[in-house]
Amino acid sequence: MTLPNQTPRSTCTLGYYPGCALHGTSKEYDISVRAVAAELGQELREIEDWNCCGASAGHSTNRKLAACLSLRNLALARQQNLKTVLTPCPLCSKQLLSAAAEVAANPQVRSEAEQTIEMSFGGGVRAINYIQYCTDSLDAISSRIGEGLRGLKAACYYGCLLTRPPKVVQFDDAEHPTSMENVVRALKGEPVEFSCKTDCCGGGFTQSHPEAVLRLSRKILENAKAAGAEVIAVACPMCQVNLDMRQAAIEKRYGISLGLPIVYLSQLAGLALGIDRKKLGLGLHFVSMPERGA
Amino acid sequence: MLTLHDTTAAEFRAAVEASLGQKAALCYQCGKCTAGCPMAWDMDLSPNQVVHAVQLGMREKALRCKSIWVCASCETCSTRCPKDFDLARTMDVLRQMSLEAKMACPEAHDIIDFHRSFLNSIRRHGRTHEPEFIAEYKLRSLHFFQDAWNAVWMALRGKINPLPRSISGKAAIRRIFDRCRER
Amino acid sequence: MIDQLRQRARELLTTGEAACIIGYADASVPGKATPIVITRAEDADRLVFHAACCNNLAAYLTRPEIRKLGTVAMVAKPADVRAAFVLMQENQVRPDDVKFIAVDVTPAGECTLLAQRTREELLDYLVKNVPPAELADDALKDVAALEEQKDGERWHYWQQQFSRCIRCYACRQVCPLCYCSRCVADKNRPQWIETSAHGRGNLAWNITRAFHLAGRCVGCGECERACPAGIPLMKLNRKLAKDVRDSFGGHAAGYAFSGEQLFAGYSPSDPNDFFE
Amino acid sequence: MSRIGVFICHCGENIAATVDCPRVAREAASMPGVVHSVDYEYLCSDPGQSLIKDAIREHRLSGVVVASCSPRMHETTFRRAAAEAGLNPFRCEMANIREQCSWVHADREQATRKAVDLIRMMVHKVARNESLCPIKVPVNKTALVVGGGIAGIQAALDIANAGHRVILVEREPSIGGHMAQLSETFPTLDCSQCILTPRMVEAASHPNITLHVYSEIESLTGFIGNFEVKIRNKAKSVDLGLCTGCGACTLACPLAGRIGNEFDRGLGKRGAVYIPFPQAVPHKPVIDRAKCLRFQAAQKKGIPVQDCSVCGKCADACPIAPRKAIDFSQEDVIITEKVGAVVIATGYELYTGGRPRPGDRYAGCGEYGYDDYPDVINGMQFERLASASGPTQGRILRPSDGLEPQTVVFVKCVGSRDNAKGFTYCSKVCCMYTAKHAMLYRHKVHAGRAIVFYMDVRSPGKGFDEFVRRAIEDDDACYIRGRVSKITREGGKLLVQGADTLSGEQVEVMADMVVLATAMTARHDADELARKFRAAYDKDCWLTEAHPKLRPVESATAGVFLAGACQGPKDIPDSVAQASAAAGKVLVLFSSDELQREPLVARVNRTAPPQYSTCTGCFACKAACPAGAIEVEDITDKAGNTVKSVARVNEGVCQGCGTCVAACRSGSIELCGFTDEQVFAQIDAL
Amino acid sequence: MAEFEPKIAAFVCTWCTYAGADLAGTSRLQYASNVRVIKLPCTGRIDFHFIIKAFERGADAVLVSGCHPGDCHYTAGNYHARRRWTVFRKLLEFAGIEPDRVTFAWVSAAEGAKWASLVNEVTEKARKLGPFTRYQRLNEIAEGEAER
Repeated sequence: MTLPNQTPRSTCTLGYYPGCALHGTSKEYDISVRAVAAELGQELREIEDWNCCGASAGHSTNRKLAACLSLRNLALARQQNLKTVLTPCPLCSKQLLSAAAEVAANPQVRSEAEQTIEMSFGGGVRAINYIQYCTDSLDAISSRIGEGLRGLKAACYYGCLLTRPPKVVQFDDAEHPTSMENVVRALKGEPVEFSCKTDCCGGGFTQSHPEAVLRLSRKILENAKAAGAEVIAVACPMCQVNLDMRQAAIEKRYGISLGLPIVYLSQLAGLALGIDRKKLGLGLHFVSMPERGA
Repeated sequence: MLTLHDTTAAEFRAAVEASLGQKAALCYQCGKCTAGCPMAWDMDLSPNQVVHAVQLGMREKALRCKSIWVCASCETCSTRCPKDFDLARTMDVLRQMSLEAKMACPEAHDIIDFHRSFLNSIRRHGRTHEPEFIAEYKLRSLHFFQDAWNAVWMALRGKINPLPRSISGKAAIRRIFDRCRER
Repeated sequence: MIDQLRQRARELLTTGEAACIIGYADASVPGKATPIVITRAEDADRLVFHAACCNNLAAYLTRPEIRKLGTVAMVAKPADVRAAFVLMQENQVRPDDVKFIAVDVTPAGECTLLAQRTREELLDYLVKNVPPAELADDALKDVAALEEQKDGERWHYWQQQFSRCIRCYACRQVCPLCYCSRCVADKNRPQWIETSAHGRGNLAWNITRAFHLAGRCVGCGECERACPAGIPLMKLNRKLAKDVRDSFGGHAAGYAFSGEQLFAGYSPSDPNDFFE
Repeated sequence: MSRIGVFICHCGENIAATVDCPRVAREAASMPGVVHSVDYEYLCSDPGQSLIKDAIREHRLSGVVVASCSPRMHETTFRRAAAEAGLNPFRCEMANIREQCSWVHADREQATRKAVDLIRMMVHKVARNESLCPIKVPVNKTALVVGGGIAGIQAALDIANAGHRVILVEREPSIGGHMAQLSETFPTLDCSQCILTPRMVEAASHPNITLHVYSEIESLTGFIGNFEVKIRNKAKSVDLGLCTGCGACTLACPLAGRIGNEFDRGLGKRGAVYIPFPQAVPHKPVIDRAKCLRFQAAQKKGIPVQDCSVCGKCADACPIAPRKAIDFSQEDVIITEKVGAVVIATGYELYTGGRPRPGDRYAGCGEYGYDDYPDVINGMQFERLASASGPTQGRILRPSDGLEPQTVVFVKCVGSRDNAKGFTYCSKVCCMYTAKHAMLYRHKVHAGRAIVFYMDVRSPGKGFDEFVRRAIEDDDACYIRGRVSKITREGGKLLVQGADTLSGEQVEVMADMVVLATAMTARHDADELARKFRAAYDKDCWLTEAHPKLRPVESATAGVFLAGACQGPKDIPDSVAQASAAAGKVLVLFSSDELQREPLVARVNRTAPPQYSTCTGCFACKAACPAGAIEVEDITDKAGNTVKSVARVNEGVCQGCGTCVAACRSGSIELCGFTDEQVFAQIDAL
Repeated sequence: MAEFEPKIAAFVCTWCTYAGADLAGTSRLQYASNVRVIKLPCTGRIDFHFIIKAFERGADAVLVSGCHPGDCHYTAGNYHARRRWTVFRKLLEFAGIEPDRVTFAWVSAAEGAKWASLVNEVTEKARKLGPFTRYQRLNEIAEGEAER
């Protein structure tokens, strides 16, 4: 499957929808995304007055509510003339995309939703995830990096919602995605093949069903470790939190030692571009990533 | 015992199909959803059995089961379904029906409490505010000490904003909530 | 110039290269010209050529009485040459049976006798120097203007025009390419086109005439000139010439004397957008 | 004045339910020229047909309109009936008030009115129908069989044994097709090659069969009884006349054993010059120019290969003297043959089980890791492993490390019955060959575990279900009712994530090897091929038969027949049966020296005397005719010199499309059965 | 006043569109009953006079349909037809006949559903346009009111 839009967009201003996580528990994702954009001379314009997409709580208990919450964000983006919106959180971006798809498919649903959100939405706003963003900016990036990641062995972990549901997100191969590997390669890192790259880490169950997180995340961590990964690269705040914050508990529970840093793709890009670790919030992880000899 | 001669079964099935926009009959019970489900180990009904319950209109079974709440919405089932049946979405539909019918599985109260707290936080501020909804969740779920240290750790690193930051459109958000909840 | 023309005609007849010359002579009405066929060299002096010589003489090539005479030479303006070429393409005249005394009128309005004689030379001349008149930009202006209008308005416009048609078929008579020995318009059992000069029949006839000339009309304008009712027939012809050009790789009629006729062939890449 | 009879069929309730047939009959009675009008339960029934025949005689009818089902269904039936009653069959027409009226409209009033209109239009047409007599055309009693698999071989032999010449064209270097790749065959477990190779040899050596291997069809023109086919003999770079098939060249090739062998599905290796498999017929090598060092070098340098000095070891090794059998300069040859009938037996392709290649018609099942893990193989690859003549001499060894797998998982319905990623249809043979595979595996690896994931077991057929039960009961194949979701590699093994829907449990298996029972698919170029033969094909590109029940081996084009899996998934017995059936059809065609064709052909209308023909001789028709049926006729005067040239239709060649008619400006061509008069009449009756 | 029911003439080829229409029947797809099908061997046979005649005889719209390009039973009949229609439809439009009165479509023997929806669509278009009295009453209407 080819990526929707291959044209490098690094010059034009880009809409930006951080979502709640990036404003809180995953602020290092936000920090690093902005840092990289700045380095690439890419203006990110945050959607003014955006609201939460409702996350799993939304679509799990009230699909209409979920759709309307996302539709409001889309409508705002349209008003603020943001045609393409970088949405680093896959859940947020999936919600935006499916809301857009739903109203596009069914005019009646659309008019109802528009009444509910008291705004009209003519469509024409596209949400892209962070891997798409990097892929589109590959030229800009590779032209700027020297030694890059110096062969850092990274297991690229996509999790669920970057590639699923394929009909909605229309990104890469749902079973065997390779786009994040391509980016890591461009950053002069060394992606390692591992079989769990689209498995589920427990997602929204961090708080409400920690047992599930331990069990699911363990398989991913072990699998990546076995594949010889030094770090796991992620592009999803939930994945990061589950694999990072719960890692100690997993080691304790199953009597294994992992010590795998879970870093955002944006942070890797930042490192490759030679941005200072602090500016990338690399200190903000439970399992911190060791400095590699300069 | 399962009785199929009365209409209630058919009505339930029809209701699900209506909000799903797909016919339950699409599923030919191959079990691929179950095979790939990361949460099946914690389910009382396997995913294909949940669909089967819908197909035969077993309302009680479908709405009271734990499975619909344990589902992590990872979309693996829908992605691999050879019949393009959207099971992940079916789970959403069943969850909502289950709540509306007040039939939600007690075993799953943690998950449901979390959803409630989370949404309330949004309803108030337009965005989620961790300390607040986590606190509310802990009150509901009585898991007071879970992650206490992690919370502190995060707070120290400024990952938890002490004060809620409401958006200016929060009134609109509240109206959206009310409109979407009215039946 | 006229002497050269007569000279050429004389030698064609004396050498027997041509059995007759189709040309123009002055008409009884002063300032007008009329077609003439001469078979004797001494009649060559009756030939004239000036601005009033408008008839498309290619029309005579397919007349049985002319055919009988064998090889003919024709005084031919570019349009006449193009018409003759189309006739060759459509197997109506054997290429070797036609000799050309090609003439042209310079932009300045000066009549000239062309040096080109063979059909190859003339084709080359046409391609290089004579763009299709029917496709000239200003000639297409009125077509565009009409295209701009609403369907209803166009319908109204053409009804007013066609309603004047008296079905005298002069347009058909003067057209070098209306050579059918029995025109569909005259076909009964079944009746293709209503013969009475009513709205239906008139519309059917004029559409048929125009479409039968699509991709073939050389834009000489004889039909319109001959029409006693003054129906702007060339507007239809030009419209079709334009559509044909736009749809089929810039095709223009009469710029080839051999090869496939436009509507006897096809290309898999022809326009397909109007199909559902 | 015409005397027309109108007959309205109820078709039981099919028509009568929505169309008021008696009323239609009453209204039809008052139509111009109608002297008799009735409605009846089932007109196609015997009494129904007699009803029509009697009416024709009794009312001296000059035309008949049967209002019932589609003419594509019963036109021949009723025209035959008319003929039996002494009415020219072409004076009988049908109005389709079932498929195009009663079945598609619910409103009784509207449907009835439409039915009346359709009938009125036909009445007007029939009033202008003429008596036509069938055209006789000679039959060329040579058959073309396309495809040298078991179906093609069977058809070729049947026709050849009946004494007719057969041209057998195979695209691969050897005939034999997929059956030659199989190890044993279900349900008897007899050796596939043992039963096939004798037939291959018989076909190749049959005096009536001309064999073209490594050849493809360029084009097919003409019509039933009189086709002309152009065959491209692809350059083999080997002179089959000289070559003795000793194989010295194949050993000499520096690439020997370095190129994946198509016949072994990549599990075995070959050289650039190779004989596809030991039992190949003809047993002669070809050079794979895409791989051959010499050809590649020549191409790079842009020089003719004979001037290239690279390698050439095969030629050196060739013992034939003085001229070597290796012929680098050989080029494709196009040969033209005239044939009377065609049998298409081009077979199928097997979905690999992996991600799609460009141009494929499916999304593919990436989750099964066929492209990623060598020990995930498909059914045909397993056949090669199990085959005594295969890359492992019949021992079951897994591709990655050549070890004997102790646990093998078989996954059924890979690509089949999969709307999302594969094909909607059931591939029909997988249930049986999977059972066979499990059985063979257990016979060869006694301690091994065979685990089969299935959705259903479909085993209708002689001894089929018994066979499956044997695999389960006697050979302990473990059948799990559920699909597999994903296959990943864990260490040296394959982790199969499946489910058992009967218990609702997830199932995990650490397997040494996985065999995917992948879908049978139409050949990737089936649509292109179908167009060459003017045969119809369905959404999955399977060639479609003329009638699903009554004309199962005929294509939409007269004289072109279908055999084997080109028409849909089939097992060997079905393919052979259909091949013989197709051969039978060909023989029926060949049983007479000439055949009658419907006289629905074009006709240049000629008013005597000929020089007054309205045809102007512009020959737009000639250029437009797709069949090349228009000829030039010179009309001469008494002195014998040509007055004019006009068009003439060769009735034998004319296919009756009528393109010439619409191309004729002077309206001088008619199409019998669809004359302007008839069509105008229909329009008048709108 | 009851809704106007247009009369529509359809000229279709036997091999693809007619077969497709049959398929729609065997699949019991329901569609508008306004179309009257005239079966011809091939779209190549369809003379432009058929369309003119149809309008003269009271058709409010005309449908022309046959095999998809490349699928013609006679290999090229539909290509020839397509080339003629390319120009003819423009001529009709130029003469003031609404383009929606004449619809061209490729419908294969397998496209029963397409046929059904096509008929509905053509019928809808014709309904919108209203009766083609403008043409049908040409002979009665004195010039000047030709435009009603």
